[in-house]
Amino acid sequence: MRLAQIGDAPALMAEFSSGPALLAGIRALRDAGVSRFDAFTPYEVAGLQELLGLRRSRLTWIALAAGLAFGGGAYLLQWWINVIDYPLDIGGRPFHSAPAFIPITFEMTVLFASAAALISAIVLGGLPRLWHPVFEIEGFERATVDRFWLAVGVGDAALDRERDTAALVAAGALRVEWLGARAGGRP
Amino acid sequence: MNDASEPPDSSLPAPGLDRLSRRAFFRLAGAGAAAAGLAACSSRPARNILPYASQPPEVTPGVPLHYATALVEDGFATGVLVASHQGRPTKIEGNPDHPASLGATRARDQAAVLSLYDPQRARSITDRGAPAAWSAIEQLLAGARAHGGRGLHLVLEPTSSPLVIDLIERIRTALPAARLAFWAPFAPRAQLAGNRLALGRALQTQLDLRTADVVVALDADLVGDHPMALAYARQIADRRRVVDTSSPMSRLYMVESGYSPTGVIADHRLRVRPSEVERIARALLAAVIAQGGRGAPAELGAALARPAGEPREAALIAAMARDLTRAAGRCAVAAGDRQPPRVHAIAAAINAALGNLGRTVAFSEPAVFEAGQPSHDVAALADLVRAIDGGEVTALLVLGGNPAYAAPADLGLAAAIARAPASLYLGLYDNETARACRFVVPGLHDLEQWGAARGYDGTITPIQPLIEPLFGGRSVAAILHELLGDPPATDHARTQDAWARRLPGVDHAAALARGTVAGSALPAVAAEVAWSALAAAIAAPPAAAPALELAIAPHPFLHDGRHTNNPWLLELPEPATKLTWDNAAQLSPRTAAQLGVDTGDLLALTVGAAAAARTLDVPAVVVPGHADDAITLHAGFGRDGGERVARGIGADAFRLWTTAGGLSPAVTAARRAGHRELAITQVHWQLEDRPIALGGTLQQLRDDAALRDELARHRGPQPTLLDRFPAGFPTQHNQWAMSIDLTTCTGCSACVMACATENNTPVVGRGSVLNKREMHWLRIDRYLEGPSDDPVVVVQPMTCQHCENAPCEYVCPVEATTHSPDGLNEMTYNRCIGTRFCSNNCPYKVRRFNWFDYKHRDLHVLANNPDVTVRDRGVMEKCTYCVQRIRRAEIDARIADRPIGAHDVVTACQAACPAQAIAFGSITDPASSVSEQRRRPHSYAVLHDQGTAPRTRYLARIRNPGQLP
Amino acid sequence: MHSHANRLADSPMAALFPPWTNTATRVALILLAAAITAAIVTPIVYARMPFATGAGDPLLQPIPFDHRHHVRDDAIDCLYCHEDAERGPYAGVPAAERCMGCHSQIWNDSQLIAPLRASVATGEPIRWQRVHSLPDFVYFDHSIHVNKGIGCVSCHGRVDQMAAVYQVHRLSMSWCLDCHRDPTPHLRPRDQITSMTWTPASPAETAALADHYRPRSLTHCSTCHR
Amino acid sequence: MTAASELDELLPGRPDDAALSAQLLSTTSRPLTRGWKLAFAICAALTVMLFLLVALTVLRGIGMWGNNVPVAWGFGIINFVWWIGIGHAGTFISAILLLLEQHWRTSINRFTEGMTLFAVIQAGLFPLLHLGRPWFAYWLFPYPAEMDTWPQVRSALPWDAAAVSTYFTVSLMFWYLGLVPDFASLRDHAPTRRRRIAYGILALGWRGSVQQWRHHKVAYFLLAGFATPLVLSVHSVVSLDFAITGLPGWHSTIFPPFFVAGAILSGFAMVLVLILPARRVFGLQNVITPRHFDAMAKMVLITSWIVLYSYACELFVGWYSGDRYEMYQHLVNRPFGWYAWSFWLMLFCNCFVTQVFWSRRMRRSPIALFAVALLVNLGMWLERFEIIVVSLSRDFLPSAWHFFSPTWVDLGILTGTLGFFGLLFLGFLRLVPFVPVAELKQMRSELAHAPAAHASTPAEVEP
Repeated sequence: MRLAQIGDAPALMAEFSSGPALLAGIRALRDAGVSRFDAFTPYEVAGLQELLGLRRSRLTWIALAAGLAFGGGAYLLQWWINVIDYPLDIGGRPFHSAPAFIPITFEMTVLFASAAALISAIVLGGLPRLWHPVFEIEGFERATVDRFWLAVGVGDAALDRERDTAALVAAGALRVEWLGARAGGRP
Repeated sequence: MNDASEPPDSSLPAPGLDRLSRRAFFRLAGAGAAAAGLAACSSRPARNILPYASQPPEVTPGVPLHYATALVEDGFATGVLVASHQGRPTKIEGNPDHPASLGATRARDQAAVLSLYDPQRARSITDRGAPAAWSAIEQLLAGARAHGGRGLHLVLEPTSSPLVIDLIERIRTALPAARLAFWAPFAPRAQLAGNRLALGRALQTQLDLRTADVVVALDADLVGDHPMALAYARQIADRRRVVDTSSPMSRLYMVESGYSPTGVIADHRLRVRPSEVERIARALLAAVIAQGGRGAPAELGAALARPAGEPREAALIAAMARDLTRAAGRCAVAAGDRQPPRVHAIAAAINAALGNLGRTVAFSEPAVFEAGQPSHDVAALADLVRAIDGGEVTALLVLGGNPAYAAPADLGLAAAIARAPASLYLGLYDNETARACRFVVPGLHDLEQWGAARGYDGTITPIQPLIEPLFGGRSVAAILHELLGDPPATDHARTQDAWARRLPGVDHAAALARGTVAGSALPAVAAEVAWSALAAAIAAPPAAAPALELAIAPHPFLHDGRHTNNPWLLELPEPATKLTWDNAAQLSPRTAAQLGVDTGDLLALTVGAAAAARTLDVPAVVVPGHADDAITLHAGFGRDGGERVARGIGADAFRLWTTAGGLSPAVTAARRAGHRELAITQVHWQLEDRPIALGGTLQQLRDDAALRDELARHRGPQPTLLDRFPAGFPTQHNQWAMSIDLTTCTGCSACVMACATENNTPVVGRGSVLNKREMHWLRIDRYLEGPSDDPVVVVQPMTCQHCENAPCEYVCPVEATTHSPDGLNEMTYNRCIGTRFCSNNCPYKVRRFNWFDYKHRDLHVLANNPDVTVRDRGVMEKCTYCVQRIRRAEIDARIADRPIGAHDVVTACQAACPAQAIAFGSITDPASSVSEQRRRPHSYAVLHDQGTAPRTRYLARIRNPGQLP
Repeated sequence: MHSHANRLADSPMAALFPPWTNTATRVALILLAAAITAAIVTPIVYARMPFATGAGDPLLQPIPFDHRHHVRDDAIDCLYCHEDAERGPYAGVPAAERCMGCHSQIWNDSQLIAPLRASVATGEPIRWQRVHSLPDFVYFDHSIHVNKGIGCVSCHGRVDQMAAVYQVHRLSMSWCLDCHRDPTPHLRPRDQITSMTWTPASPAETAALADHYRPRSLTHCSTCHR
Repeated sequence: MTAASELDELLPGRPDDAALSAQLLSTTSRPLTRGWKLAFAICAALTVMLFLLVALTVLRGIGMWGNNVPVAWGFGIINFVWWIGIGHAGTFISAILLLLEQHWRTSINRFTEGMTLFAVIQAGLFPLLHLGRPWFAYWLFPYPAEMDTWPQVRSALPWDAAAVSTYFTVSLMFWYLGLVPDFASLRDHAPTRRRRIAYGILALGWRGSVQQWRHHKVAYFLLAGFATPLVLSVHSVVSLDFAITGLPGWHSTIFPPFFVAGAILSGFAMVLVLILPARRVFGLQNVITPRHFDAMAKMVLITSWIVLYSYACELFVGWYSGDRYEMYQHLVNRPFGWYAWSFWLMLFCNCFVTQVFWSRRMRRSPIALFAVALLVNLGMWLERFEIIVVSLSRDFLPSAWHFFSPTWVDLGILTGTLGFFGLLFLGFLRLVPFVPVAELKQMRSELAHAPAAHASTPAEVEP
């Protein structure tokens, strides 16, 4: 079972009224052999990521790397300025005044780790992308309020449109829509 | 609510010098390459280079030349050296060869350059305010010349110039009917009259304090307000410098009412009202005679003897007499000019009785022409008024001075002058006298004219111009020549001619180069006290003191008001009160309590009674240590002329000066509704038991290990995490340091003014001073110790201490303040963004911030030192140890391939100090005076416990009080 | 408008943004990033460019004085005219009288030197355009540099090849510091100060010069700022 | 407390997703009330005044303020520290309470984050404005200058610049990240097309996909994790502006925790001052409940005790140090000096008034909360006055002591920042859903589906 993102391949879109209903829909199709899903929910649905077998985001490591790189860079810059480039006698303090270099090092670590986290969250989430095929589905706008949409079988050879539509309805879908391939443009 | 948001004082000169006159000035000044010199003053780069058309051989652009000349006040010359940047005088230093300077200057001497460039000086000849031509003056003078000078009256300032005297004598001969009066309100008159009482002749007292072990000053501010103050300050300081625990030290007694600089350094100070000084003097004479005074008739002593007064007073008089008698021949008693002639006579008698005459005290003919004669008296002015009212005056020439303002008010001189049919005023300003006169001719500043004058000791001092007259003014001599109908000639030619006639055999050029005529001091006159005449003169006991008396005193900086338009001097804190931009009635805490006033509350002072009563509203200022039941009020304020800076500030003390009451009249004071916020720069006067201004007595320094240990603690090693000099203290560079001697410092503030002139320190105005925004890099702190009504004062020059571990440096976020390898705490103005963090972290609070654009405006910019950056608004500044002088000396030494000499770097404050209380040099040179002073037992660092390792150290204030019997 | 809080507005049928907006967004973001970078980098670069430092810009002088002619052809030493360079802070521009020393004899009737004759006659200075203008707040002293072995050419360039003098170097603080941090390579013998072509014959000669002058690395602030 | 009862306290009536969205998103599109317009007009006028006074200060010089030497820092730095402190509650609530899984934070976190941002904007004005030459403020940042000069990083001011700008940036990013899903809601449901486009751009194309929520959640927690040391560090760094000096009254190792506690105290007080009227005006009694007030009042009480403890420590250490300058500062100058009134008023506001929150009734009384919160804000301003002005007015050399008094420009700028802050806040209330809709819905969903609660909440059975 894996996550598949809509974009290039056709998919079945099913509308559910709650998170648990959505999870039930996935379980029903999984039994039918469909393995590729995506979901669009107004808030995070507990258990969804686990059900789709997603591991923890690697965003943490990106943030860590950025924080260390820029924090270390900040310290090195301070050292280079004060020891190498233009050493000046400042109140009799040592050129390499390590304790005084720490606050900026810390702040730069946090700043760039945070920026990396934000940018990664946006980019890894496939954003910015103002238009997306799912926005063409009538009623999709409730995905940001109280409806939970499931996309089934994106690029999945096992997808059987009629069978799976029936299965989704049986699992509690309020509505099932066919989302054509991207080549079709706006349906 | 704070009104600090007021802009810099609007009374300061505003921009507005028109283009034409600025250009005219440059042409006149011959400052062809001025652009190069001025480049440093502007934040905008100069666009043009203007080379000389013909470069004077002595000029190297950027390198100032020094010329010797003199500044004259009340007829007495102080020799100075003036630095000129390509024809632009910028800085005044004392002339070491001149006996009245010895290299030092007074605060007001330093400020003279700003007066020179005062844009509010009189600029053109006027006739009742309307522009007039010189021909009108020629006509007036030609008319005055007729009939042998009948109806012609002249009022001059006292003069000692041989050249002017020559002219006066010619006038006396050619125009015998002309009447002359000489007037300066604070010219010394009582001393001459007193000596006439004691010696039979109006002689001038010449003190030589170099050998005086004991000095008693009877209301005589020897180191502050005296034509010879600079020399006396040096002489007294030389006898009081503590080098080690075995150093001898003279003893100084001061009897006075206000708290003068002499009172500050005195070992014993007796505060009495001015009128009581005579009582003290009489008792002292009696005691000296009783202890075996030479030549003095014992019966005189018996006649003066009186029941002992208040115990402390009696004890002090006994101690003075004891010390004086022990040091007979090596002591001196001096009386101040505010005292009546009888006190001067008594002082002369005491000196005679102690055998001081010919040793520490000598007499000479007066240096000033006709001093002590009737032409110098108030009566001469009264005669003039009578003559005007009698219609006898056809032409009145007032040449210099400002008698319409600075004379007894009941004379009605201003109104009388205005009634004179034809009158001419020659002076620097459109002042009160100018406004009373019909014609006004712009006068010449001392730095603009040729001439000569005598110092107080009589030394002839040539005067030469540093610059062409800025506003086409004329000298007194030029007017007198015109009056005599002399053919036209330049001032220079006339000066040389008169010099050759009056001083034959004295080379003018050589005198100009040296600044003095060697050996021209007036010789001592043999004089003896005529005891019987003296006894008769002082037979009557002094009149009973009034309930409250007033002392109208010359202002320490403005003198009689002649400098009141100089904003530098107005903003210089008056030493006793730290008051700026105002005068106020100084009174003791007890008298203030009795009158129900505190500092700033308004008092109505009334002199005279009934119809003749004169009242003046003036704010009170409480001065601990002032005599009770007495008020001191400085003259020079309440000006009503055309000087825009001076106008309308303070109260005119001269309005309480009557011919009957004199300068120390009985007065009544009453609290008035109202309060004036006084711009006083110090609000807290106690040390709060902090190790800042340390001190003790000579006896303690010798015998008291506790004091020596305490002082040693304040200079010893401090625990620190900082490895300041890992490779040992640097010895290859100079390491600059300063040492300031609190024992000899009088608080006269000459150093403050010298610093301001050298370093382009701006003036901020009264409003900004009220909000503690004054800009002086160097200030004189004043601390009071002991009882609040009679405290001992310690003054402490406080400026950047150039800490080795400077707290200001590490908090600057932009490296605007850093440390140089030679130990300077550098301030890079152009890097400063104005966080003011450095000021907050400076324990000495010596940093100054440009809250507004305080730069000099208008012509005043010409007083700027081109070697020092003029700071913009929004930047911090502070003492640099005169880094421009250090770097100049460094460059000169490096070029000459020699080490910097011990006297190559002299800071501006150091140069100005008459007491030589400031030493500066490198501590890597063990022989330098600063190194030597740091080894003395009473050297210490202020706030040593803060670990700042200041480079400036102080020598503790050591006093030498005697046992009181 | 919604007056009731518990109803949401309906969405129109089609998607709010057409597909091209995705590309447009990316382009806009790239442009934004480029603009921010440019805003920071441009002034940093600009400050070093000749039109900011004034380098390379010959100014129109009141007299078209040609240094090539005077220095190269006539072999007049720099210090003949700029004599104050040895003893004062300013090298100085010669007084008109100095120029007239020669020009009263040669080219004395040229129209080109009419301003010179006027200056001598009236005493009014010639208004030369300042070419070498150091940054504000700097106190530069020619005498110490000249006396300690820094040649004219080091700062002023090959004046002998200039028809009209222009500024060669940036004359900025970092440029000064380049030399102040390590003056030794710029030293020359005292008698070669005004030479436009002198170069050290060997490293040993430079070492000997360093030994002679003992130059100091002066980078603290009050060296130049007071 | 069970999840269900907590939910009932935090979200009485348990409105469903659609109702919540409709209610909370509607704050951006309701007609403008007269009260709001009036408040906005006043704030706009004050903002105009602020910028006029700023222009005056820049044109004429910093002397327009009352500062002098010795009191070289005055209202500018007081206001800076005060506003920065106010900002702290926002990050504290949104980040630290998030990490501590305090559900009550959800309804108010965006509100307080907004407050943080706008307070930091006010604060950020002052380090710039108080400079003598603000146009050179960029010298505080390292760039390859033609002068070869660099910032001097031993000073606390570059630390400040780094800390405050980092704090602002991270707060802004955190705030924005949380807003993206709600912007998407508004893109889909705002009443006009123009607004939808605007919100749509801000939403970046958010569609709530699994991948987006996955990274969003991690990033959100990461930012919360980063913001936590940050919120502690910012006021610590601000306190170092004082603590690294040698000035009696500043030179103190207690400053960082003392400042952080004070900051949180003033921040919570400001949240209360703002949220009480906002809740009433926008009818949010069901999402911002007495339970929230109770928690915030307890925070005020706790931090007020920490602050009192810090004051006591300062006094004690001042005495215990044996240092004559410290002793004078703490035992003489502050309690009995020229500005003794400010010391006692500060103690009253920050430490004594807050004791009413021992009472549960008081903790839940909007009037009591509002009154105490106002006094605490005054008291915290006075605390900074005490530290900055009172310490500087009398330091080492008695000769240099001098008073400080503000000018009308000082007072005008302080008032102006209140207006500017209000302006930004009023705009924020209109333009952005100030209760986080998606988060609240998720909280509701999680609490409702929590195992213990599940059986007893039939309401949660889907229709």
